[in-house]
Amino acid sequence: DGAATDADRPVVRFALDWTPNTNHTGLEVALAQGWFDDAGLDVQVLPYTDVQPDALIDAGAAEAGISFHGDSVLAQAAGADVVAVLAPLQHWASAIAVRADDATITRPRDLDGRVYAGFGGPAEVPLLQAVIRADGGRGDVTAVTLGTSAYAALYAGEADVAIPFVAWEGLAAQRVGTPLRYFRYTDYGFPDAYAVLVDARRSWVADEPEVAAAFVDALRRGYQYAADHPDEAAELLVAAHPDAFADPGMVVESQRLLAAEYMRAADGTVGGIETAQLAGYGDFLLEQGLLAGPDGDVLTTRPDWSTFHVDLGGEP
Amino acid sequence: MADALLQVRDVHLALPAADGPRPVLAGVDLAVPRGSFTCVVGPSGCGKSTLLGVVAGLRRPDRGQVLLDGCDVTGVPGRAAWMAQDDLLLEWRTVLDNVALGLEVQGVRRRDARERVRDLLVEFGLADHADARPSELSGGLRQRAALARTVAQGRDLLLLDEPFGALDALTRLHLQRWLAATWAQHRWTVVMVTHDVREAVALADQVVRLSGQPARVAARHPVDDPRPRHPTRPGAGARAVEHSVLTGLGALGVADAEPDRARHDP
Amino acid sequence: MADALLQVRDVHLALPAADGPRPVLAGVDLAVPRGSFTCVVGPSGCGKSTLLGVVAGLRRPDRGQVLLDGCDVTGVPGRAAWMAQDDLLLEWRTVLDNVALGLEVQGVRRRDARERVRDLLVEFGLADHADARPSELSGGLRQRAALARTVAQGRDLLLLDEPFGALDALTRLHLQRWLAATWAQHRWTVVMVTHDVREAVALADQVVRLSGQPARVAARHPVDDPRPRHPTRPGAGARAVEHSVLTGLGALGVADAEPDRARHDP
Amino acid sequence: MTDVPGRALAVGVGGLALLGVWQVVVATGDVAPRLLPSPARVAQQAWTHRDALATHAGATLTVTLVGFAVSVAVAWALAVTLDRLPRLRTGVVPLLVASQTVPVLVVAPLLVLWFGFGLAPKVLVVTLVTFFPVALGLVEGFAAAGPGASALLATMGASRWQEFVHVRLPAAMPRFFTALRIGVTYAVVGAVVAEYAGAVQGLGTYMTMQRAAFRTDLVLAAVGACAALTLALYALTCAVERVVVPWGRARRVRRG
Amino acid sequence: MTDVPGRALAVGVGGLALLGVWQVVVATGDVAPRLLPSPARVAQQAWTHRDALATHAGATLTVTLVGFAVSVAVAWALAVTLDRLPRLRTGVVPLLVASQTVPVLVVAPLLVLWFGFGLAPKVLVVTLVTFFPVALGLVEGFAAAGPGASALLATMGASRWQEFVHVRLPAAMPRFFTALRIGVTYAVVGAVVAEYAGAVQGLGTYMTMQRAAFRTDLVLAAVGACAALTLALYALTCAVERVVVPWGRARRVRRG
Ligand SMILES: Nc1ncnc2c1ncn2[C@@H]1O[C@H](COP(=O)(O)OP(=O)(O)OP(=O)(O)O)[C@@H](O)[C@H]1O
Ligand SMILES: Nc1ncnc2c1ncn2[C@@H]1O[C@H](COP(=O)(O)OP(=O)(O)OP(=O)(O)O)[C@@H](O)[C@H]1O
Ligand SMILES: Cc1ncc(C[n+]2csc(CCO)c2C)c(N)n1
Ligand SMILES: [Mg+2]
Ligand SMILES: [Mg+2]
Repeated sequence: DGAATDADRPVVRFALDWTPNTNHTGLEVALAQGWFDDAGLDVQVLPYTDVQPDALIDAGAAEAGISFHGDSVLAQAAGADVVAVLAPLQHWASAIAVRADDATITRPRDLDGRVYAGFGGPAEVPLLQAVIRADGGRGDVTAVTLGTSAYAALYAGEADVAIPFVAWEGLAAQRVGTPLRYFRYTDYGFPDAYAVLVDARRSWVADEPEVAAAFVDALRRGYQYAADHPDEAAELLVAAHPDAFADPGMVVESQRLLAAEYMRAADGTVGGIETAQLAGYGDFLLEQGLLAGPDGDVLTTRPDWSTFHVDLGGEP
Repeated sequence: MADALLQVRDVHLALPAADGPRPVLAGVDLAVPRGSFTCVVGPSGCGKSTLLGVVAGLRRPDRGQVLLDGCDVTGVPGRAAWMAQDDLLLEWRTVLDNVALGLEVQGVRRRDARERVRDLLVEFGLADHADARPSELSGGLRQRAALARTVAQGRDLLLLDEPFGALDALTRLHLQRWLAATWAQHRWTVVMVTHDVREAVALADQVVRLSGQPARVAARHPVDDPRPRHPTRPGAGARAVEHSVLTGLGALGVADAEPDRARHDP
Repeated sequence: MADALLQVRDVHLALPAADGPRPVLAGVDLAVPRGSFTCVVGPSGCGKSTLLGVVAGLRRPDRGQVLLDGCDVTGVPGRAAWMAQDDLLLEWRTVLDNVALGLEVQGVRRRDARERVRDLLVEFGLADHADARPSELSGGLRQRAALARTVAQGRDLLLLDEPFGALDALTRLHLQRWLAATWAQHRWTVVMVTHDVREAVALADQVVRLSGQPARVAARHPVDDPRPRHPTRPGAGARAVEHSVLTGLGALGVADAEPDRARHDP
Repeated sequence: MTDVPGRALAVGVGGLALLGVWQVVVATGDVAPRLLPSPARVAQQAWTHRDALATHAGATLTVTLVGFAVSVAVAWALAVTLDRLPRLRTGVVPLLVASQTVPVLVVAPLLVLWFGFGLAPKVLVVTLVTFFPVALGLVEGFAAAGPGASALLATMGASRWQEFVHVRLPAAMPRFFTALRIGVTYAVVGAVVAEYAGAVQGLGTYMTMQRAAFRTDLVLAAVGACAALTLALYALTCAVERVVVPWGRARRVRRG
Repeated sequence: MTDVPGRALAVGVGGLALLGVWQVVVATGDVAPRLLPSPARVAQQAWTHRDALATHAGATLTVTLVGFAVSVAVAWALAVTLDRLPRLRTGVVPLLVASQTVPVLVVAPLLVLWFGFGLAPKVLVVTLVTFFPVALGLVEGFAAAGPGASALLATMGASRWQEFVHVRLPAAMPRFFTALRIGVTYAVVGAVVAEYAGAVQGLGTYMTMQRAAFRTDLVLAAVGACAALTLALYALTCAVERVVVPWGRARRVRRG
């Protein structure tokens, strides 16, 4: 592996959204398998911080990172120098969740007057309200901005509802004996969406298309492997972070769940982004008046969603 | 001495110094009759202030006792009004409030306490400075304020550490006379440290001379001149005592020697 | 007076008080010949220390001038060694280091400065306390340390504010003599505030008496007695001056009056 | 007192100079406004969103004031207790120090989990952040009273309480106010941290939300609101000090 | 000096009492260990993960020390400048206060954006958090030197620099050390906050990871490590003070 020691290899800094979890498996696989090295890239994974990956990429502190459907659209509308390049999860993998042992909340409209534990994102409450209203409720929830302790607040009973990843927090809750009850957006009139996206700096993609393409290709292969070989991929993830997981068994189970239900598009492919699906949730945000342009004014005209992602080629 | 109000018995005390504890008082005995006026003299740094602190109950001696009215009050303050050598005026109180402090501590309401000390301020030449902060006073004014605060407490026993050291001749005379007269009127008991031997013999019933380092009582001189006395024109008895105290201190010997060859021998 | 080293011309100064600025100096004139010894006396609180501060350049008068060697040095400190009435010992320095401070400021290396002041400590009876902190000193020891620090600066002009006020008779005598002898030897010019008139006439070439509030020069008394003098046995000239100064201060009048009816009139 | 306008002027000039530099840097350099908007833009946006800012600032102010009041009360109780029980002091002060080392950032979320989203956990955070400097200032202030004044009071037959009231208390005032100034500065920061950990309203929450929306200008507007709050409280302590500690800046002249 | 063992004993007893109460509460009450594990469990887990804890604590210590050193240097430079230019002081101090009101929590991420993941942003955060109390303590300490001593030095013909060295500097020492103690306490917290915002290693990073993994016991173990670090640094400043300010606690006896 002569290329691996070459100091002149282009550096790709990659920003994370959260502590290690199965949304990152493809990245860890590509790292562990040496696929980035093979592509002549020096991929440096930045530690998880309080800063959103999109902000880091936009500021030039990273070339690429993990983002979410809503966050990516919001950032791009605001003029951030980012663009979506890969969709590790092809379906909506987060859901509105309450404690399963809370018999007073059995459907979204029961959430009226309740406390939502969230992250302060602009789309969270409108999304929640839309679901409640679709179920015939009024949609008056109290939003508490909690960040990383949102789920703990739900478990502790301080909050009534949160938005976890079904295959991560949901599974963890189940395995410690406090299972959750979910309300899926798609059951209340929403189109499907990409739960997780990989964003890259738009100017970087433009300036160094070969490097960007090589990177995205290797990363997609990682996610492909994770979808094809969940057990092995989960092991690689655990091996990469020996201290991080109290329950390695859960990592395997989570990866299996992702591989089975979330990672593949309808045609079985991994990683691709379709403008139509990107536009679905994007239009919801636009209609809610949640998208602001670079000058801070609310967007009123529909953006060209096809410019919000680039397909850098590579084998699907 | 059975009727002595205050008795100091064989008091020993060492104070910390750079090279370990240094004995300052080494067996001091003292008897102060009720209603008497005692002056303490001695070389600078010999332990006069320290002794006064022991009598005031502020310092517990290493050995020995302080008896007041026959009761052991060693190390127990609060029985006597004490005036420190440095004035200890509280910077956060005006002159008036500093003087009224003792009464306030005794539970007198602030307004009443102020009212009651106003006359004293006039007497002490402090009326113009009643609302001044201590930092705005001259040295002599500070000392007068401290003395006024001490007598304002209305105690029977006064312990005064060089109360007139910073005063000019006139103010000093005036306050000496005021003290002598008030003492006589109230039958206070006064123990006063001074370095002015003439002042001592003019005011005291007995002058106690301490010897230097460590301090012991070197001599006791009764002064029997009739009162009222003239501080600037001492009587025959006072002159004799003044002479023997000065001789004891070594001050006359030096004064008589050849000026330029004189040497201080502590 | 053309050859006066120091001239104070028509100095006026008001200081802030609770009820607005209060005039303290009101047209003070003073001439101090080179190599002479001047003593300043006056009622407590009249403005002696304030005047010394003006001379030292620490306070700028509202009006008037201070001339040194013919140069205007009004409000410019650093020409004279000044000893404050409160000793201003620096708590963070030992006695030795306090005394050596002036030399250090003049650029002498710390070790050398210490070496050079050791003899002075012995002379001032401070040798035993060289390593003590000021907080561990008696009042008299503090005063001696402050005086030693002032003379250790080796200046030609000394401004001393009651340098012997806290000293016992013997130490006081000793240091008065030491000062008189050293002054004569070095031809220092000394301006000294004191409230002891006998001390003033024993040491001074001229005694300047200030009147009270606001202060003016009320009288100037040359003292022509030959030197060396005996502080405790003043000559005829000195006795005459002492009498007239005391009379001027009002102290003799009070002393002669009926003791119990005497009142202080400022 | 007379120099209050002069002082205000100096502050104004200093502040404007800083803002000027910032405006010029943003205008000339090519800094993306998403990263660093110009002060003019921040001001303009702050004005547009003044209602939201005022609401959130009000919530933060409430938390700050209640929390700091509790904090000062706790600090006093503690400092007085420690002053009277010097034995306890040697044992407790290090524990207080240790209590400060617990990062609020870690504790704040736990407090929210234990006490919910009401005022309680936020007040607790503000108290935790600020009681220590205030208590330490008081403890050291009490100790700063010279032994002489205490001895004097003892000879007057003063009770420990009287000695405290007449000597230790006034002697502690200058340091107390220094500590109060440090404390009040951290109180606002503490409130914001508490809101970060979980709150419905407040400048901390507002910042989180605007950060997530890529509205750096509004984040900075909220930072400005924080600064204004703190400065106001700081000025208040200075004013109170001038009333309570008149001897501190008494008609002072150079001595001699 | 002789009471150092007694003091250590007092601290030990106090600390143990606190831990005892905690253990009993956890043992008797039904607190979920995810919310509040027992101290015994925390200790045991800390021992198991001692290598990881030591590595992270080492990283935090480095940030703390470098940051605090910079902070103290900045505080000195600033305080000395302000002391010599009183005009400047009235204008600048409020700006410093304002600088403190900018929540680090908000700024730390921005610093990461601007300076990346190296030492620089963390050192900056620690400096920002701690220079203010230290500088304020120094400024007020310099001002605490009485006018008399300065006047004395003036008559000695001392330069402003000499006056500073011989009077204002030593007079400021007691307050400086009080401020240093407050500062060093916040330095560790600052380092942890900085690591929260973005770091490869350090107790803050460790806490984030363990919190996300619901390992409250290890979070608390890291908090314990923080506390130990801070106490050690606090004790160090006390020791230094004893050497530098010998007159502060000179052979003191009650006066009279
Ligand atoms: N810092 C100050 N602020 C306001 N007034 C002051 C200040 N210092 C002194 N004074 C006032 O000025 C007057 C003169 O004071 P000064 O110290 O010069 O007197 P003095 O003649 O030296 O008295 P003493 O013999 O008592 O030392 C006094 O009335 C005093 O109260
Ligand atoms: N706090 C202290 N710590 C250590 N030593 C002290 C302390 N106070 C006084 N001393 C020492 O004890 C001795 C006696 O001091 P004291 O103040 O009693 O003397 P004094 O007779 O009052 O002298 P003076 O006439 O100068 O006031 C001195 O040598 C002094 O240095
Ligand atoms: C594993 C994992 N869990 C939670 C979050 C937090 N989070 C941030 S945005 C978002 C979706 C809703 O916008 C969620 C759940 C995360 N990043 N990764
Ligand atoms: Mg004495
Ligand atoms: Mg004077």
